Amino acid sequence: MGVSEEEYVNFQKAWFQELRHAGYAVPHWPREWGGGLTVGQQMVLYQELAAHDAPRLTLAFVAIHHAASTLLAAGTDEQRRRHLPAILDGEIWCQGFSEPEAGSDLASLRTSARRKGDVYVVNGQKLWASGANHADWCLLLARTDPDAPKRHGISYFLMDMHAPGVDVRPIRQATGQSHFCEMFLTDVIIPASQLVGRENAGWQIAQTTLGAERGMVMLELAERLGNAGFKWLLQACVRPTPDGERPIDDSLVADRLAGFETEITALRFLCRRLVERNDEGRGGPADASVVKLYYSELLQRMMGFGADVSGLAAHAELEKPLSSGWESGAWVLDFIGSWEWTIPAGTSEIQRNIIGERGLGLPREPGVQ
Amino acid sequence: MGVSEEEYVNFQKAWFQELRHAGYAVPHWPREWGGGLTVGQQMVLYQELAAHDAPRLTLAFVAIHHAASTLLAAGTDEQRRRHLPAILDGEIWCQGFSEPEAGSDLASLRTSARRKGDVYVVNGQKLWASGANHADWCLLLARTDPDAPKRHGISYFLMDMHAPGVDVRPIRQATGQSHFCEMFLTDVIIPASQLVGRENAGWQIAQTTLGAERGMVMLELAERLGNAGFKWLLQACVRPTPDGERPIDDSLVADRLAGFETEITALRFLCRRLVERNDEGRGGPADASVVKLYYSELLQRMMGFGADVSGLAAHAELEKPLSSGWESGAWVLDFIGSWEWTIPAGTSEIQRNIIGERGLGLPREPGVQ
Amino acid sequence: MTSDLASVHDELRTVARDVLGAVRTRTAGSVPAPVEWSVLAELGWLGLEVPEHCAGAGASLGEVAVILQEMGRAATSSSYLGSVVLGVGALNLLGAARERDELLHGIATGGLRVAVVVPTAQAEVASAETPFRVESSGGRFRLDGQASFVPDAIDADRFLVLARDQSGDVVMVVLGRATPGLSVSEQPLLDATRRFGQLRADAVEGAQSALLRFEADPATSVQHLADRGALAIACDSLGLAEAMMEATAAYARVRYQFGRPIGSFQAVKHACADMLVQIEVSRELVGAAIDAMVRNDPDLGIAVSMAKAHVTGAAVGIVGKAMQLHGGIGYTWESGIHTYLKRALLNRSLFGSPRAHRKRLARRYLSVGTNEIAGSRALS
Amino acid sequence: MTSDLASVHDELRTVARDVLGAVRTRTAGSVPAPVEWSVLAELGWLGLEVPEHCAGAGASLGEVAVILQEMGRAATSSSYLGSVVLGVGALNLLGAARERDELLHGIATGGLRVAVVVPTAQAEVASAETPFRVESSGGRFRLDGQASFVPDAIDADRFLVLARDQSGDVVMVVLGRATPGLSVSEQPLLDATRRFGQLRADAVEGAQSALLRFEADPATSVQHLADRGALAIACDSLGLAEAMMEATAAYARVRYQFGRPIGSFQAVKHACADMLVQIEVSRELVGAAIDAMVRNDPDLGIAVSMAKAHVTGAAVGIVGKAMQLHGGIGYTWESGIHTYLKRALLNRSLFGSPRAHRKRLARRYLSVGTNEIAGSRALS
Repeated sequence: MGVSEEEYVNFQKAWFQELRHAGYAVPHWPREWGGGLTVGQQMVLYQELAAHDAPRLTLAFVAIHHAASTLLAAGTDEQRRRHLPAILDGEIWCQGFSEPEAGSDLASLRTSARRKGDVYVVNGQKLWASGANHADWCLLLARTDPDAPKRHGISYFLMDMHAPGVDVRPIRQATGQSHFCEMFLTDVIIPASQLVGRENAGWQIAQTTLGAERGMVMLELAERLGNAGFKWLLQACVRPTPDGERPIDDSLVADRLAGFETEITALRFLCRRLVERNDEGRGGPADASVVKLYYSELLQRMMGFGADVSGLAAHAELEKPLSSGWESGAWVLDFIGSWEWTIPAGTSEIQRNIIGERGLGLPREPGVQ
Repeated sequence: MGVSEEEYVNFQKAWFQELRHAGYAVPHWPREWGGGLTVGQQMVLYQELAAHDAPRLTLAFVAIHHAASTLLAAGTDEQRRRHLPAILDGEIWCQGFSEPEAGSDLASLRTSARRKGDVYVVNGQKLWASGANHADWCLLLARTDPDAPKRHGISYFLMDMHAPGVDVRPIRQATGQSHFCEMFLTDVIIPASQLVGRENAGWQIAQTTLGAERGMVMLELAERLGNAGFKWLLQACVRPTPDGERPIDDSLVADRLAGFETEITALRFLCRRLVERNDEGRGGPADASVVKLYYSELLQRMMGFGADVSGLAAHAELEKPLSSGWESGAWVLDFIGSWEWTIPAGTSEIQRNIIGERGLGLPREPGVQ
Repeated sequence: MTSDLASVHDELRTVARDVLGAVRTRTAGSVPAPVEWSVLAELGWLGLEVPEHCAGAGASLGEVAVILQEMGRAATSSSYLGSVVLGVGALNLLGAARERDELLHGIATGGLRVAVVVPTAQAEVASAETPFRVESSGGRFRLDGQASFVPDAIDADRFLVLARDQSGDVVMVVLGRATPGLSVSEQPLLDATRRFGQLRADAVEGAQSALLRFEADPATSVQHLADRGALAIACDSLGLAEAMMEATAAYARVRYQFGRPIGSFQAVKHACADMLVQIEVSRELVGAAIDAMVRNDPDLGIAVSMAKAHVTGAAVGIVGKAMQLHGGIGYTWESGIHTYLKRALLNRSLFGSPRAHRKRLARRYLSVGTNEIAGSRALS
Repeated sequence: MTSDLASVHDELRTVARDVLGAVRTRTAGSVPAPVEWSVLAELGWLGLEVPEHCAGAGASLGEVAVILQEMGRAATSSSYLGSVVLGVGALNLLGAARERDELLHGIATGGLRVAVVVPTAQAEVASAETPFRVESSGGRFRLDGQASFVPDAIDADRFLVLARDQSGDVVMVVLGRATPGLSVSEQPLLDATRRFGQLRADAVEGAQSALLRFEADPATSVQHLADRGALAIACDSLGLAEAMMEATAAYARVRYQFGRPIGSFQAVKHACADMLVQIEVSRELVGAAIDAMVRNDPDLGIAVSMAKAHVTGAAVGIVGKAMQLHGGIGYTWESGIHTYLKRALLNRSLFGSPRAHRKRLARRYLSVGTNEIAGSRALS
C-alpha cells in the first residue's frame, strides 16, 4: 500500500482535529458533549463531505460511534467524563468482541474476566479488532460467569490497551491492508470501575448500543454511497474504454445504473427513517439489521458491477486513495473490500435470521440459542 | 379453459396410439417391452417432436415414466406382464404419494395399509395426485408399520382406481386448470400380489425409481425447452410491440436471450450426461436433484422474462393451447404454471438439501430425519 | 408529513383495512367480488381529491394512496383506478369549468363513473402517438381512433378520451356511453380483479362544449396523468406485497414439517427476511413519490419512475416466493395466492414496465453532466 | 470422447493435481510461487499440441484443457497461457515452415518461452483495430505500435506480434527480446498469480523472414486465437471454482457455530448446493467448447462464447460466496481465498467480458431467421 501506517495515523488525527474545530467531528453526539446537529443537518453535512470527497474518519470510527454510544447509553457519569472529552482530543478506540471460535456465534465467546477484589483479571484471545494496533482503549466483552447460559455470563469492559498483558498483532486482509488485529490477553488487569453496566449484563448492553448505533453510521455511509459512490460509478460508465466505446451507451449498463440510483435513493430514505424512528423511541427490532444487510449487499453489487464495467484497467489499480472509505473508484479492490461489510458485525446470514425472527416473529432453530 | 376434459382425454389417448404405432410412444423402455432407442436417438426424437410442436403425452406421463420404471426396477414378472402391455394399450396411471400433512416431509405420510390375510386394507387421504380423475391405476405409498421409524414403515402398492372406497376430487390450480386431485381412501382392498418389493421397503423403492426416472423425463423436457420454448421466446422478442419497437432491439433483451440460450444448451448436455451416467451405473447421488432444480428454476426465469417482455398483451392470453406442455407462448400462464415444477416432487428447497447433503457431504440438520 | 396528517392516514388505513378486508373475506374462495361503489361513496373515498365546492374533501393524493395500498392488500375489485385515480386526476388538470365541476361532483357523490382513455402500456406518453384524432369545425367535433387496455371502461358512464386536435395539442373529449359511433367491449385478462375494455370511435360527433382543454401544457399534463397511474399501481403492488409477506410469515409459523415449524428453517426464514427488506425499501420509494406528487415537485417523474420500476418488480418476486413457500397449497386456486400473482404481474406491465421506467431514469445520464445528477435526489 | 481418451485425461488430471497442488501447498501463505518451467517441460505438458516432428506429443486441446483446469484449481503461477495456449496455438495456425518448427520445438522442450501479442480485452478481435502496423520493403520490415495486458510478456524470450500489413492482412512478426526499438515493461495487476506486460515497438526493424503468415484466412485465424484464449480462461475459472466449492464444503463440515457444523444450516448448505449446480452446468459448457475446438466445428465460436460468458461469471459468484461462507477467516490474506477471487475477477475480464460474449451470441438473433437458431446447437 502506498501510504505508510504512520502517515495514515497522522493524517487521520489531523483531519479529525480539523473537523472538530469546524464542529463537524461528532455531529451525532448530544449538544452537551460537543454535538447536537439534527438528523436533517447531519444528512446535509454528510452529503457535503461526500460531494467534496472529504476523507472519512476511519481511525476515530469506533471511538466516536461505538464507544460514545455505549458510554452515553450505559456508562457511568465518571466514565463519560473521563472518555468523551478525551475522544474529542484524539483518544482512539477499538472493539474486542469476536474470538476465533466465536464468530457468528458471538455469545459463545471464551475470554474470561475473573474478579479479584476490585479488579478483573482477563485472559483470552480476540479477533477482528479493527485498528487495535493504534488504539488507546478497547470495548471488551468477556465472560464473568462461566456457569451461566451463554448470553448471561458476559460483561462489558473498558480496557486500557496500554495495560500489561495486551499483545496486538495485525492480520493482513484480502485487500492487502491490515486494519484488523488479533489480540492476546494474558492476565490483563481491569479495575472494576471500568465495568460498563452490571456484571453479566454485557450481552444486552452490546446488543442495544450496537443496534441504536448502526443508524448513525449508516446515515453517513448511505450519503457517501449516494453522492460519491454513484458519481464515480457514473463516471466510470461515461469514460470511453480503450476501444472507444462508452459503457453507458450499452442500454444494459444504463439500466443497471438506473437500478443502482433507485436503490441508493431508497437506502438514503431508509437510513433517515431509521434514525428518526430511533430518536422517537419507535424503532423496530429488526430496523438496524435491515439497513446493515441492504447497505452491505448493495455496496457489494455496485462494486462488483464497477469492476465488471471497468474491464482489465480496474485490475491495474493496486491501491485505494488515502482514507477513501468503502468506494473509491478502484473497483476490484472496492469489490473485495465489500466483504468487510457482509461478514463482520453479524454476517448477512445472521442479519437474515434476526430480521426473520425479530421482524416477522418466525421461530428460532431448535437447539440454537 | 377452452378444451373440455373429455376432449383432452380423447385427444391424448388417440395421440398416444398414433405415436405408439410409429414406435415413438415409449422409446426409453427396453426393447423387449416395446422401446429400445439409444439416448442419442431419444434426443433426436424429442428434438423433432418439439420442432414440430407435437403435443406432449401428458395423460400417459405417469404410466410410461413412473409406473414403468417402478415395475421394471422393482416389480414382479407377473406385475410387469400384467401392466406394461396394458399401458401400451392405454392404461392410465397416477401417483398417490403426498398427503395434506406430508408435503416436503413425505416420509411422515399417514395413509395406512393393514394386512388382513392376503389383502391390505387401506385408509387415508392423498393429495396432488396428477390425473387421478382419469387414472385406472395408482402408484400408492402407505404405512404398513406404524411403529417403525418414519421411513422404515412404508410400503409401495399398485392400487386399482376402480376399487370400491376410492373417491377422487379434482383440485383447481393457480392456472385455472384441474390436473391435480385429492383422493380419499376408505377401506380400499388391495391384494397382496399388488405389493411392489418387500413390505416396508416402499420408501427406498420410491427414492431409487424416482431418481433414475427423472433423467428420462428431463431429456424430453430439456429438448422441448431448447427447441420449442426458446424459439417462441425469440419470436416474442422479434415481434414488434404496439408502439412499433421490437424488444430484441433493446440490447438488454438480447443479452438475456443469449443467457437463456446458453443455459438451455448446458441443461441439454447435462440431461444427456445424466442419462448416460445412469445407464453406465455411474450416476451420482445428487444428479437427479441437480437437473430437476436447474430445469425448474430456469423454466421459471424464462417464463417470467417472457411475461415481462410481452407486456400487457400476455395478460389477455387466457388459455394455453391443447397439450402444449410447460411453455406455450401464453407467457403469464406459463410463468404461473412453472410453480408446478418448483413445488411438487420435492420443492427447490428440498432439492438443495439433497444436493448439499448427498452431493457435498454436508451434515443434516440435527433432529431432522 | 405532519403528525396530524399521519394520524388521519392511520385512521383512514384502519377503516380501509376493515372494510376491504371484509369484502375479501366474504368473497367465496378466491373469486373476487367488486366492492360496492355506494360504500366507497359513503366512506368519502371517491371525492378525496375533489374540490370542496364539488362535494369533495379537498384532500390530496396522499389520502388516495392510503386507499390504493389497502386495495392492493385486499386485492380489491373496483373502478377506483378509472374514476378516482385517472378520472379525478384528469379533471383536476383542466381549468375550472361547469362541465368539469359537474363531472367531479358526480364522481364524488358516487352517481357517475368515468374511464379515462390514456395510454396504459408506456412509461412515457407525452411523446408517444396518441391513438385518437379529433377535428373541430362549426362548433362540432369529430373523433376517430381506438384503444385497448382501458381501465374500468366496462362500468363507465362517461369516457374522457385524450385526443390530438388539428393543432397537434392533446385535448379531452367527454363522451357518454351511448354516443353513436362509440363502441366499448370487455377485454378479459388473467387478473380477474381488474376490468379492462377496448374502445373504438368511428366518426363520433358531438358539440364543441364536450371538448375540454388542460390548464397547463397539454404534453406535461398527459405525462402527469400517466405518472399518477404508475404511482397508483406502485401503491397497489406495495399493498399486495405486504399482504403476501404477512400471509407467508403467518403460514411459516404454524405449518409443521419434519417436526418443526417451517419458519424455523433458514431457507424459509431468509426468504421471508428478504421480503421484509424489499418491502421496507419499497415503502420508502412509494412514500417519496407520493410526497413529490403532493408537492408537485419538478422531479416527480423521477420519483415515480423509481417507485414504479422497483416496487412492481419486487412485488412479483415477493408473491412468487409466497407461492413457493406455501408449497402445494399455494399453487391451488383456493388459496388465492394466484390472484395476487396475476395482479402483481399485471401491475408490472401497466403504465410502463420496470425496464421502461429505468430507461426514463437513465436518459438523464446521457443528457446531464455527472455532477448534476449525483445528489439531485437530495432529501428535503 | 472415447473411453481410451477419457482414461488418458484421468491420468493426466491425477498427475497434474498432485504436482500443481504440491506447489500450491509449498507456497508460503497465499503468495504464489511460479511452478518450475523445467518441471512442466519434463512432464510433457508444454508440447502437448506440438506436432511430433517438433518434439511434441501431437495431442490436442483436450489434453491442454485438463492442465488448464488443474492450474485454475491450484491457482498456479506460470507462463502456460503465453507459451502454450497462445504461443503453440498461434504457431499451429501458420503454414509449416522452418522458423515455425524451430519455435515449436523450443517451446516443447522447455528452452523457449514466447508471448503472443493479441488483443486480450475483447471477445471479438477479427474486426477490431490491430494496435500494430508493419510495413515491408526491400526484404526488411518496420513495426510500430503498442499493447497492454500482454500475458506472460515479462518472462518471454520471443514475442509473436500480430500486426496489420500494407495490404490490410494480419501477419505475425517474430521478435527477440533484445530487438532494438522494442520495450517491454511489467504491468502489475491485483492478481499476483499472473504476470502481464506492456509492449511497445518504435520503428522496430528486421528481416522479412521474421514475418510469418497464417495458413488460413488471417481474420479467422486471429479470432480463433482469441477464442482459444477465452476457452483457456474458462477452463481456469472452472478449476478454481471447483477448488473453492470443495474448500467451502470441507470448511462447512468442520466449522462449528451454535453447537452445530455450519454446513447443517440451510443458508450455508443451499449456497453450497448452488455452487455445485453452477459447476455442473459450467462443466458441460466448457466440455462442449473443448469438443467443438478439437473438432474444429464451424460453430466453435458460439460454444466458446457460451462457456466464457457463463463460466467466468459463475466462478466470480462461487469464489465470492466461498469468501462469505468462510466468514472472517475467508477475508484474511492468509486464507488465500482472495487469491482465487482476484484471479476469478481477472478471468471474467480477460478475452472479453460475459456481456461481450453474450453480445456476440445475440448478434445471431438479428441476422438469422428464428427457425435457423433453434436447434442450431443440436448435440452430436
